[in-house]
Amino acid sequence: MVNPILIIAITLMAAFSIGIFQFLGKKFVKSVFWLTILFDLFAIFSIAYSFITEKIVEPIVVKIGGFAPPIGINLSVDAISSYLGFVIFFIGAGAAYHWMKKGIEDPQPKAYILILLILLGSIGIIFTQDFFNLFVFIEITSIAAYGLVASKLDGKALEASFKYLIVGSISSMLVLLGAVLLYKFYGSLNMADISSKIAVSHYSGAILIMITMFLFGLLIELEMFPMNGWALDVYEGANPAIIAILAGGIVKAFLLVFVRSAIYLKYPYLLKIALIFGLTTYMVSQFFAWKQKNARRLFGYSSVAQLGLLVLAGGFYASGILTSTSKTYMLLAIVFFVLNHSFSKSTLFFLSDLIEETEISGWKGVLRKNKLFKFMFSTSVFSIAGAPPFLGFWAKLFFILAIPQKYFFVVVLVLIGAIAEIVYYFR
Amino acid sequence: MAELLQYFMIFLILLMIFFAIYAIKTKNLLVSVIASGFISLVASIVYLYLQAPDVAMTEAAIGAGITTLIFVIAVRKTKEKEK
Amino acid sequence: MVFFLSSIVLMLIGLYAALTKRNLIKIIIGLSIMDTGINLFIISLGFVKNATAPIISLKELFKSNSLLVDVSKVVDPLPQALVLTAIVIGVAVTAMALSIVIRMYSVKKSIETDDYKELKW
Amino acid sequence: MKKIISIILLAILGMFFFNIVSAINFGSNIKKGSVSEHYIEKGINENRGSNLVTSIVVNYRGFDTLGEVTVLFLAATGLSFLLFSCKCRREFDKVISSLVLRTATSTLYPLILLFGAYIFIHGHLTPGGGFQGGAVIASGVMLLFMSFRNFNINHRELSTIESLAGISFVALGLAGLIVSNSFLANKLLPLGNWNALFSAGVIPLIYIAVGFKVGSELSGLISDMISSTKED
Repeated sequence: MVNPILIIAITLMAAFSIGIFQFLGKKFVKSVFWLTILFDLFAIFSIAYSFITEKIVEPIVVKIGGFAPPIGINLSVDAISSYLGFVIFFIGAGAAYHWMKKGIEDPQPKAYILILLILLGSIGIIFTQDFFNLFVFIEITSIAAYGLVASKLDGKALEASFKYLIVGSISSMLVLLGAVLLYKFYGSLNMADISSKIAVSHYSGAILIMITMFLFGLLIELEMFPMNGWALDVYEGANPAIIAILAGGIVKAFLLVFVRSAIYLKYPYLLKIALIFGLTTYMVSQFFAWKQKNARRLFGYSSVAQLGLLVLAGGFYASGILTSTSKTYMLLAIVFFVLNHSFSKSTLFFLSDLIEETEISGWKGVLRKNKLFKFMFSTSVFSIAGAPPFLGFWAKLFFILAIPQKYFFVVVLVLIGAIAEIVYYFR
Repeated sequence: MAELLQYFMIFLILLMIFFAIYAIKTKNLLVSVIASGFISLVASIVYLYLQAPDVAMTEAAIGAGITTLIFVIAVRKTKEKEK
Repeated sequence: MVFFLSSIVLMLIGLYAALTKRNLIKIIIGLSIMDTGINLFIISLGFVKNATAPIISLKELFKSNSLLVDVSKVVDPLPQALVLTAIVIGVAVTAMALSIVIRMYSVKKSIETDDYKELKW
Repeated sequence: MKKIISIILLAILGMFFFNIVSAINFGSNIKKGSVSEHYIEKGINENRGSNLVTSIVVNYRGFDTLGEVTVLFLAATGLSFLLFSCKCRREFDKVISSLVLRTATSTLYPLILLFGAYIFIHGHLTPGGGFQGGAVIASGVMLLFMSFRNFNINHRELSTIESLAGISFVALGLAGLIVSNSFLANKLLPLGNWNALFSAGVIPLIYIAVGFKVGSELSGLISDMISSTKED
């Protein structure tokens, strides 16, 4: 097993050293980039593997600077986060490969730095146990994302990037304020330490508002319904390889952080927020997806809908109303959802780059001609919508199994949405 | 003496708010940029009163200096007037 | 108290500009005013009355004959450290935003949001 | 319409803020059991740096600083990535800077660089540190840009300095990992005496690396932004 801090240190070192290597030639930059990605994949796989084989059960805690948790910053890696980290690096490697093959033929050396750092930032978001450190990593991820989204340098991409920047700054402002106020009220920035000091019965109005604002900042990043206009523009305007990283990887990191901080902060209204935002996002985006003519925007809506479902599942998982069996089911459902959505959606976005048609009507002809594309397209769509043999089906099955009787209407709505999704994909 | 300093701080704060409103109201972008630089400069004095010399230095050097400069360059590269 | 209120007012003015202005550079100016407001807010959170700056260059601040410092005589250094980080991050975001605006201007020769309708605002 | 909605939104937000603020006592003492108590009380004992903000920024929360340096690096990279081959020139009248400015710059510039270096070398003793010193150096470079129209920076050297500084920051962190099994630990060098220049372990070294990095990044950022306005 590799020390998790090495993933961050080596990646940073590689990103800094590309500044020198870029003068030696593109080959050097490329080899540094791929060596780093391979090392990261190997490292995080070895961590995840040791969790699978149950060599270790407790989360790995990495103290930074040699100080015990509330004084210094610490990272903690458990089974879920190492699994998610692996997914993110895998998607990132795939997207980088795709970008080099297609997209801009010859990305500048700077693009490699941005990709390395966006992956690093999301890994940091997953691992960190400190609220202010979380803010720093969110900023690393978002600034790299602004640059990458704008990388096409045409009107649409720049516009999408600018909107993303405005919304991203506002949301990170909420996160920063939340972190600092938590420090003022509880005298610490460490998640576990704050959690041990918080008692739900002591929730005063000010603390409630503060925590709601903090979680709201994360919800904006999670592209929930009233605040997701920017996300769809990004899906439409940016380079598909970048969208694959964003939708397949980074957003999942935000989901994990959202659920984790809600658990740590013992937020009492988590289920309500998840129900309101998750369900409305899910239904509204499935509804809007019907009207879309632009293929990428359609995928975007579908992606946002899946996120709504994920937030819903996360809310149920963390709310504490589930029995232990159904909690396991829900966890399985989330894991499958993430896997399913990350891979199928990335495939769809790569396809949308390979097929140079933006309108849906144009896709039919291309898909009819090219058997491989057709196979890929239908597999991923079936999987996303949840048709029986695919991963998405198992995810939805576990999800439904886990939901308690009282919330039966959720199941009905989710099923209606899924049927709608299948129909609009096969228009 | 301490009283006087407090009144001075209140004056500075009102100045900051005035500059902020002025910065978003004026149509000339260059003026607006300079006004927002002034906010940072005044803020750095306030930080000194709040016993934060490190932050005051950073705000004066980065917030008032570098940020204003890159704003001015950007305004020079684009348009100087708001519609 | 007046520091809290003024920083909130600055934040809201900045946010107002970012939400309603139709000029791209004005929006970024709004964001940077908002940043200043937040920083002022954080610093005033850490202020302690009748305490000195967290730079221990005088022997009087130590507890008797040791290197341990008397807590009540010094303002809270942690918010200052956080603001140091936040200021630098703010300038990074501003630089990024301005470069996007310059690039947008080179494509369409305009910095008004009204001229950018390709995607819905 | 948009204005009304945002004013309502802001009013709600303002009420929220006011609610939070009224629960906080301005100027009150540091909360008991807060981490700052440890930083203030034991900071000198553990680090020997007089400036507590520096010991927090570099040692206790050094990981944040690494992230912060990365953010700045990212902004410089992203900016040159976006403005690369940008035909963003705009015609405006040539202004030749005054003789006063030019003479003053050529005498003051070395002093400004020296002052920047002084700030980050003394980061653990006096207010200031890597970020402030770097910003001062960058403002010296900015002065050069303002007074000499043909001034240009060697980008190759700049980015080499930047990379080396970044690498040495991470390397110092990794050295801590090797020596005491903890990334960025301050165990590499002896701590020395309180209020002495050679003290506080690796803190000055890290701040010098940060100073070089921030200075070169901000100068690169300015030069990237200016260079496409220049007439050929």
